[in-house]
Amino acid sequence: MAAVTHGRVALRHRLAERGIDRQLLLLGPALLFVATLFVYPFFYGIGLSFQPEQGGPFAAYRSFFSDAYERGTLTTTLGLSLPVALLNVGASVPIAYRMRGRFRGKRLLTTLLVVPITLGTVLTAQGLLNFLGPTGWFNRTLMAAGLVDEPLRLTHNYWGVFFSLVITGFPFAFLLVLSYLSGIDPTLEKAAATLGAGWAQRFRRITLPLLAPGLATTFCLTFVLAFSVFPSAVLVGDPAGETRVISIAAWHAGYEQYDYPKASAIAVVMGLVELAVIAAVLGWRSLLYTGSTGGKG
Amino acid sequence: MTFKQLRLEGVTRRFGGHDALVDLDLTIERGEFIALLGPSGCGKSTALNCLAGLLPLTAGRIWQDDTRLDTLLPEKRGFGMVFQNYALFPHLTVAKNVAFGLQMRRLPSAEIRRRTDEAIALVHLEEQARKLPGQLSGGQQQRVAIARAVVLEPSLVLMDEPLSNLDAKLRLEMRTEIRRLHQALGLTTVYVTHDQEEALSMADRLVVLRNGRVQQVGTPEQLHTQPANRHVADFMGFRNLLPMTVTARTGDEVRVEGGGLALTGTAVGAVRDGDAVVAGVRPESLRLAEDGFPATVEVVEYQGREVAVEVVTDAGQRLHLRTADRPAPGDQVRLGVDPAALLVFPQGDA
Amino acid sequence: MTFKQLRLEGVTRRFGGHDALVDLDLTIERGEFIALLGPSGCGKSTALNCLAGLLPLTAGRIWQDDTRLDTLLPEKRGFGMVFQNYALFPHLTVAKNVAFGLQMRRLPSAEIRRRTDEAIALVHLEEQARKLPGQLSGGQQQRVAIARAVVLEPSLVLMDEPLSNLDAKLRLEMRTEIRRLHQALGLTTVYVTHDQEEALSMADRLVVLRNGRVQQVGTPEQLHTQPANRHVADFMGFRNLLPMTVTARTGDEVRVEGGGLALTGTAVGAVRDGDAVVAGVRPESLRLAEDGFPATVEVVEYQGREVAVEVVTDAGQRLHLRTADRPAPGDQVRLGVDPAALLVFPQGDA
Amino acid sequence: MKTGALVVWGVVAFFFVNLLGVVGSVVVSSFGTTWFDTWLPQGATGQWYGEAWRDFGLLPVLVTTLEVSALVVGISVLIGVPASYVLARRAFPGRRALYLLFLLPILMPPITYGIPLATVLYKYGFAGHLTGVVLANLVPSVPFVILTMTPFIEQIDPAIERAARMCGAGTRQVFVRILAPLLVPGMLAASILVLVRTVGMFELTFLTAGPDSQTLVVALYNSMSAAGIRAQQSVDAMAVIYTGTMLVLLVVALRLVNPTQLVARVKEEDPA
Amino acid sequence: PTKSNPAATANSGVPLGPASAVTLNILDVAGNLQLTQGMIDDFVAAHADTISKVTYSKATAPELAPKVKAQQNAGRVDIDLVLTGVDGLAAGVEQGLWQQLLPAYASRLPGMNSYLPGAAAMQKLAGDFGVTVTYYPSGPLIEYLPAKVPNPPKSADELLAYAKANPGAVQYARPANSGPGRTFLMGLPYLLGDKDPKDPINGWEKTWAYLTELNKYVELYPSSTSETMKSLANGSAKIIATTTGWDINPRVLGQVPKEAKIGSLNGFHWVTDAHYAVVPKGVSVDKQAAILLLLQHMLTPQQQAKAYDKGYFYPGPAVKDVPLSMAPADSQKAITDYGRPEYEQLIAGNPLEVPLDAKALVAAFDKWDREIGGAKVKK
Ligand SMILES: Nc1ncnc2c1ncn2[C@@H]1O[C@H](COP(=O)(O)OP(=O)(O)OP(=O)(O)O)[C@@H](O)[C@H]1O
Ligand SMILES: Nc1ncnc2c1ncn2[C@@H]1O[C@H](COP(=O)(O)OP(=O)(O)OP(=O)(O)O)[C@@H](O)[C@H]1O
Ligand SMILES: [Mg+2]
Ligand SMILES: [Mg+2]
Repeated sequence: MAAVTHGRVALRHRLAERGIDRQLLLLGPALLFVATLFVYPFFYGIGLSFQPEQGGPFAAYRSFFSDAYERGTLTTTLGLSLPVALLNVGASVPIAYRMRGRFRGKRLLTTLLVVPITLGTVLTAQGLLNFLGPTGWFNRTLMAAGLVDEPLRLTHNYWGVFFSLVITGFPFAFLLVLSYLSGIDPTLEKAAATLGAGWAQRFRRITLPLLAPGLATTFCLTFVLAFSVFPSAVLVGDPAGETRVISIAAWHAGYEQYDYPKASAIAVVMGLVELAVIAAVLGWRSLLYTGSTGGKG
Repeated sequence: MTFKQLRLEGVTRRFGGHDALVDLDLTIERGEFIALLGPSGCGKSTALNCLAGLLPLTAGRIWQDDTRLDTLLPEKRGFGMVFQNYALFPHLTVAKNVAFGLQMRRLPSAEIRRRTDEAIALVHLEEQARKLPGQLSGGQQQRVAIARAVVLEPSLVLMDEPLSNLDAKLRLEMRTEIRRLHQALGLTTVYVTHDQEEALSMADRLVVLRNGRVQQVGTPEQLHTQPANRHVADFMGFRNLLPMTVTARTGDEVRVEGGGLALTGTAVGAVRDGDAVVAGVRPESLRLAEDGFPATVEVVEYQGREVAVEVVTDAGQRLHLRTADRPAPGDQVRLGVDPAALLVFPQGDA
Repeated sequence: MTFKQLRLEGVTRRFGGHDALVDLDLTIERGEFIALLGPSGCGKSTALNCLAGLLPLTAGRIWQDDTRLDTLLPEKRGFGMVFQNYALFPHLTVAKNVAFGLQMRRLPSAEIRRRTDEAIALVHLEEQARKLPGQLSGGQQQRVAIARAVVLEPSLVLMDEPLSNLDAKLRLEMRTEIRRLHQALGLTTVYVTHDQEEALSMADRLVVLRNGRVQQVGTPEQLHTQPANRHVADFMGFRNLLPMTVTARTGDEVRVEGGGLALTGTAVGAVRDGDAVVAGVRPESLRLAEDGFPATVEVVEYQGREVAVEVVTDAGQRLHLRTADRPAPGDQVRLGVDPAALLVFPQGDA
Repeated sequence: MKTGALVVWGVVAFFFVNLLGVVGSVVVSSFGTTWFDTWLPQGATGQWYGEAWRDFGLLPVLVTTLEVSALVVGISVLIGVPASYVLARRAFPGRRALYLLFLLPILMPPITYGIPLATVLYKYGFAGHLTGVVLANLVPSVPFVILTMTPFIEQIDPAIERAARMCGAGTRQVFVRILAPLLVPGMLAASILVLVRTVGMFELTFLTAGPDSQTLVVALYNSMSAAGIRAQQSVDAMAVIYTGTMLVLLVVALRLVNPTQLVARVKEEDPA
Repeated sequence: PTKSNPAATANSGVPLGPASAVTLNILDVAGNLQLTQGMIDDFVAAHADTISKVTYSKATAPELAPKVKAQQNAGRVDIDLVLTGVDGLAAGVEQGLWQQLLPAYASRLPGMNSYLPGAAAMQKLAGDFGVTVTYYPSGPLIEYLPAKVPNPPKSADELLAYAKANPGAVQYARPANSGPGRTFLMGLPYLLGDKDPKDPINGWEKTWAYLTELNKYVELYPSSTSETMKSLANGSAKIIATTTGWDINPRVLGQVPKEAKIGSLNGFHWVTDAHYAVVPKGVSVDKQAAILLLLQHMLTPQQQAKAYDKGYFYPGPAVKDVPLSMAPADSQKAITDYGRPEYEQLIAGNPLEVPLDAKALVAAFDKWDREIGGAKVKK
């Protein structure tokens, strides 16, 4: 009997050495969930993309890539989502950094900065159309102030979509960055200060590296949100031209032409491009220190 | 960068309603080695943090010669600090942690390398130089913190219990190194320690704090032999503190009685006939003496060359002594004490 | 819950290529107080963590009587632990930190309250009971960690340098308390400390580690008087370790020469005529003696009752001694040593 | 340093002014009668709200929205946090592949998997009512929680967990008593974001909702882009209702989990 | 439920009435309920034994097919009746989602015999799957404010000339997102005399040339008709494309000043539009029976009169002999106040054309997006 227990124990031991033990069961629910509700439908969708009505398994992909108008949606989308994600994350960092300490009104300010999250695409779109439109308050103010003669065109083009993505994406990024930042032990910055590091150096050399994993995640999520922009690209953009993003192409294929294989193919391309960007970011992240930042220890 | 004098005037720091440091006045001359000493929670770290600029003062000023320091940002003061909890940068290797301050000064990289290597060698961490702090033992982390602070050769070094996690041997060695650096580089050092022996052996002057208030400032010898009050005495190793009553005073010599004992000691401060007092004596000043008072050995603790003995007098008073003899529990002994080694303090002083 | 014996068999832990703990064999009897001792980074914390189940073993087994322990989850072992870096729960007040373990055992809340209050009183933190760890001084945090572990009265208590941040007085007091608890509750304790005095005075048995390997296991007295090799000696306070050569051996008595000195000592281990050896003597065993060899005083360090003196022999050998006399730097002195106090170790042992 | 602060606060102020303009113009419009080429509408009225309320039968829709979002947030946190714990703390073979798998539902537009997912849910009788909507919305939400929470968990010193285990706390208790409170800011952020995404998730909700389980966003999208002529103001009113609901949810969330209890507070005591 | 009366079962399997009262889920993807909800409610009120309860939901046309498809794949259809325009109908036909209702049940829908000619043509377009419930001639029309455009263009060439003279003043919404936009697009081949007005790819040479030219002077193509209406109202556009419904209803709602005028271009053909009722496959026969009864009811003149609404689908009824006077009072008032007498004559005096079929329309959108809307980027 002892020998038997021995063998069992040893196996458990060996597995534990490689990082496999009962704690991995915690992954169970999430895995089960994704496996049952996502994997099958997803592979079904992928499979569909290889089954166009004619032209062999890759026809849907070929037709996407051989058509400059469709292919162009990729650059259009990247041209929109990369700057937006960079701006959202980039702007969140200094603001969140300023908001670490305790000061009066911090709670209010945080809430205010987070509130735009609740606006939703529709209100944002309506608001942008109203506010930035040719006779909206913004242009009225500019004209009344004599800054411009003609109303600026800020809607139904790139900028309209850009602003809407900033309004919906910034609070999102800010909320995450602020929370990640709060997990870093302020003593580390103090230590850096006694070593002669000014705030810029402290930020660059201490805070930023410790924040980087969080920033990478935040960037990925904001990027994904911006990359899959759809309603605002239609509502405040120029859906046939400047802001014909890839999801419009997918929508067009799926819901107007009822060509599901092509829609799936476009969606798969979309996912792959996102994946490439994210892989780059996460790859960079994995080079960084990840671990306790002393904050909660 | 260097200065002649650092003056703390009424430095005070409150946390909420709690006075962590009250009205600290202290002048530190350039080149001095000052030790801050006191029981846990008495405000030592608070004082260091105030000096470093990491905690804003609730009241008071700090002057560096004629410039006011307490309004200056910590990074502008040019001090070095060893934090009690190390505060190592978790994402940088040992070598990079140590090099950090030098890089901030934009020194040439060859010099950075050289000085970093030296500092790492100083604390015997050559083998760990490429590890991250999370991969070090407690004592190794503490040594990184020391190296990180001294590598800068700052005009003032603040050290908060820098040796608390080191073994006796390394501790002795590091003590010597720290003193040596202090002297060789002409540094000024403020050193927090809970270890009176360390304080006595390293510092030029000691500052004893209690409940945020200074109790006594003086040289090691002054503190050791003339503690200003019973609290300092208590802290400086007068482990036997007996409540007694003065029966006679002649000059500094007083006769005290209480707990079935009648002893002769030396008065410290205003002690008058009939006063309730506290008489203090170190364990090592209590001798086994044929002509002394009787007591029974209760506990004997091995401490190497000597043993620590706990005895109870016939009246139930518990006393501690150290001796090279080896009494056994249950033995009847007789104890004596030199009048010079028995200090008599007024009871109620703060 | 309780056990008769805890057996470590070949317990080994590697980090990457680094051997933090190699082949530790140790049997701990119920009720014993074991101290782990050794230089910084030698594997003490690693050993404790392995015992607690917080680090998986690379090799080896741990048995509790007849059940295998090393595959059991830490929370199932029912041990208590004081962490070297405290690891307090930052979001819970002192009282709640201490009560946590009791709550995990689902004790009635009145009992939890009572025991928590007791434990807090034990470490003198009544006033800080409602504070969060971030609002405590270093020593206060350490005391919370102690209270949190002992309140559980676990069958085995693991303590990793639990007193390192406390002042001498409190430290003494806590030592006594810990011993008292150990005895009163019949606990078994494994205690890591860097302080040999602490180890000697508290433990029933000491385990000396070096580079992850056990050097010696024994009672305090054994370790103090008969260190097994030069490393243990070095660590146990034989501060003067002199490379010498054996010129004669008679029984255990050996005659050694080197560095201009010729001395008589006691051999430890295989020492033969002509061998290069290391002769060790404690600072307190070197005496000022008229018939001794001559040396010049270099440094005198005040240490209270005694002074620590550094001298140089005429041949340039540096020696440390402690004495109640007060020589001044520059003085010429003569030193002697008892043959029994001079231990002679083979040079090259691990 | 000073100029840096000024620039940052300046940018923030500029953002707020324009944001106020954006939101304000919708709110003003939703209470306005006709509004042509002027600063403000010609008159004020509440009629659009009444109409929107009646046309879409908003009360049940709001109730459904609340139920769906509460369920989705709750379940995805419950499922997601333990999973992210394992991903953050443990190194085991296949960890990266798993991470990728959890990324996919966020990356892939619902168009790839929406229809088959709805089919599956209909087949087993989940779709067509609340369950289906909740399940469908969990598909992107659970991974979302996992991704946001992983860095938070990495930040926490593992020694604290070990200490809890030494006190006899099992995995569940470590989670509930130690990790959860420390992760509050992260969970709060993740929950808010999941909430926002769920309330705003149109496709999956629509595909799996039955007539009684429509959420607000479905109604809103219809009013916005379904065929038919609607007054601009009535869309604005709907949008304001939508935002108002979200705002209430947000404020409730911020109240329930008071971020000022956070640990970091203690150390933040004094801005350096 | 077992069929209580097998004798009553008509030749093709659907009983004449449900065995017991059913509840219906109606999905509207065309904005049709605004016109017909009154009719349905009326029927339910009167025939609670046939339909006990109706739930309405609304969606956009493109999402219709996926949803129905998902339900049918799973074998659980819970949408019983769909009200849709040409686009949704066609999408379902192509994917075989709809139950074939005609000619089997034509006899049960006598109202279909009295369709207006235009409605009849639209019904033909629908094939055998949908039943036309409302109809209007639509456009293309242009709309302007007389104060700003004293001399509106009268022909396609004049419109182009006007656009040239006033860059940015002419606006139509992106056809894929807008009824008036697509009506304008589909109307152009008739106005310009293109080779094959039903073949946008090969037969619309003149149309594409015209649009390309016009494109030079169009500043933007909003993505909803409402936006063009707003532009008209606030003066940032002077002439926009519209239809009868989009002319009357927005003015009733106060979106566009009441004084706005419409104009037509010489020689235009109406491109008509209609809404259909369709039944997804998989709906139980009992429900189908109820739906047929409901449709029968909806096609009576009394009920059709409700389709006048507030001019949203002006005129609206699909069957003959439904004068405005039969409409509900508020509807009559709105049309009297905001309607235009000239419509009657315009409708009578211009030919009616059915719109492009779904495939061709999508092709036209695609081409428009690529060559007209998308061309803006390169400028
Ligand atoms: N996670 C780790 N990765 C790599 N090396 C480690 C890790 N943890 C510990 N070590 C190494 O293992 C050795 C033993 O560490 P341990 O913490 O047991 O030392 P210790 O005896 O407790 O020392 P101290 O008295 O300084 O606390 C050290 O050299 C340390 O650098
Ligand atoms: N942030 C804080 N909030 C409230 N009280 C505090 C805070 N920081 C320190 N204190 C209190 O101030 C007093 C002094 O703390 P300090 O850290 O200076 O003690 P210390 O002398 O360094 O003690 P130790 O030797 O234990 O480190 C302590 O009683 C502590 O509880
Ligand atoms: Mg301290
Ligand atoms: Mg250790």
